[in-house]
Amino acid sequence: MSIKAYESDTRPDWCPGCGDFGVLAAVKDALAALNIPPHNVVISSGIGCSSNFPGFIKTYGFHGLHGRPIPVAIGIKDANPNLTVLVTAGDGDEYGIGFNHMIHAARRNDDIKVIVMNNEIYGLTTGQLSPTSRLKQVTKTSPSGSIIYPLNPLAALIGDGATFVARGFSGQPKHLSMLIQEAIKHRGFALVDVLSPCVTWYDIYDEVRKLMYKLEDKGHNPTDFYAAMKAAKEEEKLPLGIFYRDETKPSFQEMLKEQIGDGRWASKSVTPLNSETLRELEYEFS
Amino acid sequence: MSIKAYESDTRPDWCPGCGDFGVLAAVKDALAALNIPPHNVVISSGIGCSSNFPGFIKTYGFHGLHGRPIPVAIGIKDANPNLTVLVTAGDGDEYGIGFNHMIHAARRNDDIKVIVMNNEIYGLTTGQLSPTSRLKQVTKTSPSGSIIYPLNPLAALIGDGATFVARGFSGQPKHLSMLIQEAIKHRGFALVDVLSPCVTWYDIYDEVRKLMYKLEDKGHNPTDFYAAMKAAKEEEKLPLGIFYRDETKPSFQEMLKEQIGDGRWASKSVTPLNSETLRELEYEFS
Amino acid sequence: MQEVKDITIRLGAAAGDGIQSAGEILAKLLSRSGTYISTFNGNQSAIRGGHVWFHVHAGTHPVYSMGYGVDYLLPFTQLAYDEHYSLVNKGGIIIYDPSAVTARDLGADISQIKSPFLATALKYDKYPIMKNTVAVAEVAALIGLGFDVVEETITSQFAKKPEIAKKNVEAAKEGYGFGVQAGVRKALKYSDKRLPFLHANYTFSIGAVAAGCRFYAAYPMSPASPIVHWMTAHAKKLGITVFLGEDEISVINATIGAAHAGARAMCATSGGGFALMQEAVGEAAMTETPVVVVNVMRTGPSTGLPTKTSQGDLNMMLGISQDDFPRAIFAPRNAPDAYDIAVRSFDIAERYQMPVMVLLDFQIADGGYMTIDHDFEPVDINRGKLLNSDGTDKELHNGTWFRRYQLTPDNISPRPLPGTPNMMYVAKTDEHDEWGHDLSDVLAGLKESVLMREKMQEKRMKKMEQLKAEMKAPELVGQTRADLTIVSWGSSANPVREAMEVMNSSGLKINALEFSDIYPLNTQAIVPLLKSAERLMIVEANYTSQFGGLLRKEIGIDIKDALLKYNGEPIYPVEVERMVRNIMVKEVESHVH
Amino acid sequence: MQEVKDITIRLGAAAGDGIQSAGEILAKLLSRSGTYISTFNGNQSAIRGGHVWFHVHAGTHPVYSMGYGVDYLLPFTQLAYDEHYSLVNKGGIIIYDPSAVTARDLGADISQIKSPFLATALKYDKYPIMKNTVAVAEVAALIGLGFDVVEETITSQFAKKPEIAKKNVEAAKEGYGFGVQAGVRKALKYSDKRLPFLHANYTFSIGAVAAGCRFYAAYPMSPASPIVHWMTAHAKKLGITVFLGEDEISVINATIGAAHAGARAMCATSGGGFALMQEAVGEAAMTETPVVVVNVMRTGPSTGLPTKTSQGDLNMMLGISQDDFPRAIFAPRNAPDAYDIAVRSFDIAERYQMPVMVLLDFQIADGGYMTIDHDFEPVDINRGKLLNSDGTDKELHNGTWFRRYQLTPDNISPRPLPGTPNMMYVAKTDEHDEWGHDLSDVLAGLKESVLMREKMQEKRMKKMEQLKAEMKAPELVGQTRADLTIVSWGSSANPVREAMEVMNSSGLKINALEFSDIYPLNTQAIVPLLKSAERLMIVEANYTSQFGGLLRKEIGIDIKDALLKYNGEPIYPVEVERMVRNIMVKEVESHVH
Ligand SMILES: Cc1ncc(C[n+]2csc(CCOP(=O)(O)OP(=O)(O)O)c2C)c(N)n1
Ligand SMILES: Cc1ncc(C[n+]2csc(CCOP(=O)(O)OP(=O)(O)O)c2C)c(N)n1
Ligand code: SF4
Ligand code: SF4
Ligand SMILES: [Mg+2]
Ligand SMILES: [Mg+2]
Repeated sequence: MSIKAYESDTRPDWCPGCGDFGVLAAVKDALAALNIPPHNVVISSGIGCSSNFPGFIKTYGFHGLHGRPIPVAIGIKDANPNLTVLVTAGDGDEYGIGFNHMIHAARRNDDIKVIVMNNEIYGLTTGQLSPTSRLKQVTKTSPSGSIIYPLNPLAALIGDGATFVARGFSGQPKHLSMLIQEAIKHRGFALVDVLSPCVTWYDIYDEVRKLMYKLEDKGHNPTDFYAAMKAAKEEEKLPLGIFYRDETKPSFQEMLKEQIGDGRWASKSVTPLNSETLRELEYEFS
Repeated sequence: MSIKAYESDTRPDWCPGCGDFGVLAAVKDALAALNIPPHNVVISSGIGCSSNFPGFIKTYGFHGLHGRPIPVAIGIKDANPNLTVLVTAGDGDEYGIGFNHMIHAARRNDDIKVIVMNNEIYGLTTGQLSPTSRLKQVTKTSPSGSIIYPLNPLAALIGDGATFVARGFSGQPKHLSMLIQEAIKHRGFALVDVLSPCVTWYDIYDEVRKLMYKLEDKGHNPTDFYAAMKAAKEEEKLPLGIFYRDETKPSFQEMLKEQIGDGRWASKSVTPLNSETLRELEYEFS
Repeated sequence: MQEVKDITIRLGAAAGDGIQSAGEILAKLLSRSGTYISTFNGNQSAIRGGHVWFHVHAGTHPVYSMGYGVDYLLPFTQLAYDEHYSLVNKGGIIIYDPSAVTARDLGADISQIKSPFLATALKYDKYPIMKNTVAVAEVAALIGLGFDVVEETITSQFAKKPEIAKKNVEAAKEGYGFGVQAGVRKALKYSDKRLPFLHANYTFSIGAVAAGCRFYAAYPMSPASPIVHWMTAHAKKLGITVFLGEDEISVINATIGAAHAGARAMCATSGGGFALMQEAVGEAAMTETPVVVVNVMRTGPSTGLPTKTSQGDLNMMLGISQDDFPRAIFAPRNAPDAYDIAVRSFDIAERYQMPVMVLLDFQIADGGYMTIDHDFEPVDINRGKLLNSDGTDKELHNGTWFRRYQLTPDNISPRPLPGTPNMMYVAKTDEHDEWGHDLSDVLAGLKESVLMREKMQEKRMKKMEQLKAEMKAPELVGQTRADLTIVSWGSSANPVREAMEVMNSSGLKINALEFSDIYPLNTQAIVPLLKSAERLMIVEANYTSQFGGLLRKEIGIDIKDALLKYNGEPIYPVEVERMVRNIMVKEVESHVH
Repeated sequence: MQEVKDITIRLGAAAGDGIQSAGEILAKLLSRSGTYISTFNGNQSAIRGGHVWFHVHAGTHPVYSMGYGVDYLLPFTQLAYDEHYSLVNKGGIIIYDPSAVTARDLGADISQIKSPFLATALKYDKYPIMKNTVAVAEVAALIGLGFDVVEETITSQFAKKPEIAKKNVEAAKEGYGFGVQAGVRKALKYSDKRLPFLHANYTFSIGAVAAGCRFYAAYPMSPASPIVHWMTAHAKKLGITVFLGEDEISVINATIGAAHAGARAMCATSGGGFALMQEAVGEAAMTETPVVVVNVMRTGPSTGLPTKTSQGDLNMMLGISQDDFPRAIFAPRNAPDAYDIAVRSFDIAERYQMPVMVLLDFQIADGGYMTIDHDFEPVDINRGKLLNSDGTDKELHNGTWFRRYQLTPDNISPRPLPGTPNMMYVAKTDEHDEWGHDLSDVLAGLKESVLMREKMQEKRMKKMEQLKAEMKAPELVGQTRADLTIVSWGSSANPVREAMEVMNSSGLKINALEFSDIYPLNTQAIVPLLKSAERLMIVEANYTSQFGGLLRKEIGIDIKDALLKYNGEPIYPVEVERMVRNIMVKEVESHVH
């Protein structure tokens, strides 16, 4: 599939230099590489600069509420598991207001792929503290420096039992595309945290460039839980790559299929009941 | 302080044998041991059998909404840090609908102590799947066995950066009292997960008794993050005790005090502004 | 023996004593004997202890509500005796076990029969639970049922545990004997017709699945939980996907996601959970995603009385979420009604591409069964402007996007499903143009965008005008011309109907307007009905007369005489009657002076 | 030069071009010259690009709204020119840089001045941003301001960066020169009085802190974010505790917690965030915890148009959460009003122990400054029945618990704070008795509990009756007797007032009723005002006339002539005038025929 197949008529409204451009490129690249036709992809997003993602790429999309793209994505996937369902949203959206949905989607191992454009700030609302903002960071809501410790979403998710946790950088779209491809191929829930700097309110490009390294270059074993945790907790340097991966656990949708039977997906079976079944159901109580 | 000081006139409405009785005894014991006068304690709870806790003990209380006792507790503590603020609630309340509040309270290191009566079921609503219910567990909402993996709240919280994580058992109220005392003495956020069996919908007394052991008996070092994580991930046996403890991080309220100054707590400074300050504020924009 | 047209039976005990299943056995006995029933479950938000009761009203004709008073009272505890004896009708009977209950002197009008329930039960089992069986069997005898139906019902009840079935049958035999000894009192005419009985949570569930709903999402909340129990119990057989969310927000968003992907999708909760869903109801309206959301009301505000009944959430449904958007609201009156409304809800949601809200309440949903006297019919499914194949219509494509929000004469746009080639679109909660481009963004405030926003808001809101015309007028029950017309909506229709029948048979001329289609109101059809009424009265279960307020606002009619009950207990026919007689007397008085 | 009573200036450019701060400098210039201003910010939900504009209306008398048309237009981009030129008044001026904008032929009534903003700016800096300074200085000259105030304002604006200040002053000098060359056109009478200007988010914040509020909780949401920015900016100085929650649910629950602990506590959000808060508003009402919750409205439904204005959330506030409970709703008309209402809100919340809801909107809050022409006065704080010492009153103790929910003649109960010895109580969202014992539990449904529930619901709801009497009637603006009375609420009062003044000065007889106390309506005071009006018209910014609906419902008055604007743009006085003239003509016509 060519990247052109995903070309939208809408120019992203992101600030020039915004990290999210790199993520857009990487997602297109990944979908093309995996040969997934645009009409079989649904991208669910929340509200934020990053959440404007659907519409900038020609696939199906649901640009919903702040913090709620994950349950929307699960509903889509449950109803029609033939679709590739991505979530693209910001750190505020996914690690703040919507983090509980991620925690529970991860533990259910719902087969959706969550790409978080983590800029450590609320971009669209003009630069307030986000859950990943740092101690002492000066923002519009922390004019004398933040007194709130940041969340470590990767460590929390790994602890929670997520089966695929990775981190990329928008400045490295090829590497990011590889991570997204692996996420899509993964059996179940995947989080790809992407350092995607906000050039307007909190530019961390230089810092990321200085501190980053690739886990795969250091012989990291992503099936090793404790190695993954160690990488997630690393503070001096910034590891990129697949932190953790567990392909042994069936996804929720695999288990669902076993329960209701293949092909009986909710989107395919909008059919009336016959009188016999109706009578049976009615007379259960009698 | 005598335990009698906390005696309520209201008999708990829990089923005979419910684990929550043990938790009630342990909380009273802990408060008495620490000599905290009843009127300096506020207990915030949600909705559930376990959340009926306030009222069964003579302290101040706020019996609020399902899943929201943590933010209520934070508001109380922020407004008046002289109070000892506890949260007592169930696994549904705290690990399900309200888990995001816990994650974020833990990362802020808010100085509240959360005691979760974890019975791996929704008790009050008559026995449905909870976030800690097990794969294959048969409940009212999983009549053919659950196909949802359970949450590991301890591992998630430790990963998230919580500074105190412990687990007790309602059948061991003395040990539990010790854990609660340590939680109260801790500098900041503390989670005490309590295995508190529901004899009506999902009785795990025997299992807990069979599998439990005390971390302190095995030389566990609660300042060792990875040891804590290992204990939290243990599946064969059921460790009880303090999994993780970090006394180096100031609590949010300590930092708040530095920011606004001691004594200027919101509950103590319900005072008008004088005309000079008012004029200043008004003329900032001119 | 006195043959009557209806009887009422009430059981009372502590939670955990099995009173509900005893009540259900009683309901079954009667249903298997060709009578119509309506039941009520007076339970508490506690798992054990306290005091709970179960009420059965049975009749030879359809019964809708609690009936009048209590004909047979079975108090298993002293508290049950003390709480309920005063409701016993003249000629009524109290059957009690003196080992648990001390009776009062209630005069000659009420018989009090002593029966050793406990001692009898303990003869067959070491646990006392079978005392219920003994008592129920005794009542069966007293109301003139044969032992065969008792035996059959008990045997089928414990079909999986024949040992226990056998013990129960034996205990029942003794209890039945006590009844025979005392002699049959008030009895109905029985037959061998077997009528099913369900509550509105179940009939709504069956209706939903009948209409093609195979996606259900829920977070448990009384009194809506029976829906998720029903759905999960039937998931395998009927192929229902059940999403058990971490909270109500995820529940409704997953429902919206499933609907977006093409499922007929629904979720249910009670008021507090619904409060959390509101933002997403606006999302559904804005993205024009068809979902059905059920709110099974209980007594509030806030946590309130989780196991008690109320009709207090109408204002919430009318005011859901920010700014104006289209929605439909229904309030089935009872279990049979709920099936039909479930079916209509899914069609309306898809045909109008908007959220449909349904208000049930404890009284008719979790709290009370009612006989269904007809077989549910298979239904036709109308999915409106849903497109199933990929479009080739040029007008609907701009090369990239499908014209999902096309402005059309009927204000409804074509809707493709994800997965269909060449029909891509993005559903938007931001204001958008026909192609789903944001108007909030770099286009916001530009003249053309302002105009387009106007059109989009009009498109959405004008769907309401069309819908209005197909919303049903209230059902007029009783004679066409009456001295008093009683307005009710949803569950309050039931006690009104029963009271009306009794009053009319005593010579009054009363009829009733029962609303189940709540919003938008079909003004054109309603105004003549209300305006032509001689005199109006309204009955609802809330403090402020919320439906009365809606009528004032939408129709300009102010119904001053209102029976408003807000203590959590069901509305009794006798309360309706009392209020009516009160009004009528005043009427007469004012005519006299 | 023409001396006028008011002038309007509009700047237009792309987001990120600094148009908002240019506009603010202009507003400062005028405010420091003794004139009254009212501004509007036409921005977008995008950080850079697109099109944004800033409008300043200045007058020698108080101005409330956008004024009429545009006297001076500064389009920095072609799009800005194309979007706004048609609004320029006869005799108006467009000043533009031909390197960016190509002008059209607009006839002789409009002057178009070419000025090299960009080239001039680039003389002093490598970035083009100073073109704003050049342009603003040119306008200053054109409206007859002295250069001294320009210099002073620019210098103070860049006080922390003297280098930049200097460059800007120099660039300004050139721009000012262009203006002088073109000659002063329309000008106001200026003085050296310096008037502050603020928007309602700020005045409400100041009012809150003035009234003792030191706890603020928020999750950012446009257009409510300026409140959290103000609070955090002043946290150190004023000792404000700010809770930055993970979502709106935590925000309101922490607010309730803080209030429970004794703080005067508040939170704010916009519609979508408020939708999430609803369950907890019911919690506050049920636990009788005094909180102030602000909803700064924007255009919906759902995400809608985040930077555009609307009054579409009234129905939501009226219907919040499940079942009936007491609440007060206010809608300040503008920035000065918001200070007073903030102060009243906290007193009412505490005196009635209930949630107070405040509706602001983009137009008056984030979107527009207004001159405040009086100093804010220090206030008295009335905390109602708050107890500060430990009680000894036996009636209030049962040995264990304090009688927190005591039934009293005025329906308000004594409230102690946690930390006080011997006053322990548990705040309850379950229905409860006077001591805070659950009625939902093992007591539910017992006769006494049913009665107590009834009393508790009555106690809560009856607080509304008392409150009603102290809610203010709408302010009657203009003459007492008029041919037409225009009803408005909250921000819609402003364009109405301006239009009314203009129309009355042209001979019409119009007055206005401006509502800021919305719910409960003080019916007794309002009915005579509305009933005595010759003819009524209503103006509001939503599709369904939500306030009109409230008046129909509560007062039974149906205002048929409604100016309803729902495209996100502010209501302009000229639109009010157009509608009025339309009505009046019809009136006359119907008198003739
Ligand atoms: C319920 C709700 N609360 C708040 C908002 C306001 N809001 C919009 S975007 C946003 C944060 C965006 O931050 P993030 O998710 O990190 O995205 P970014 O803009 O940084 O890409 C907020 C708070 C909203 N739209 N809805
Ligand atoms: C918003 C909301 N959703 C759902 C409920 C219904 N509800 C009450 S308690 C409960 C679960 C209780 O489970 P848990 O917290 O584990 O407490 P337990 O009863 O087991 O002690 C639920 C779902 C509610 N009260 N409010
Ligand atoms: S504000 Fe930041 S996150 Fe938003 S588009 Fe601009 S650079 Fe990107
Ligand atoms: S139902 Fe379970 S959790 Fe609830 S009181 Fe009974 S034993 Fe305890
Ligand atoms: Mg961000
Ligand atoms: Mg539980």
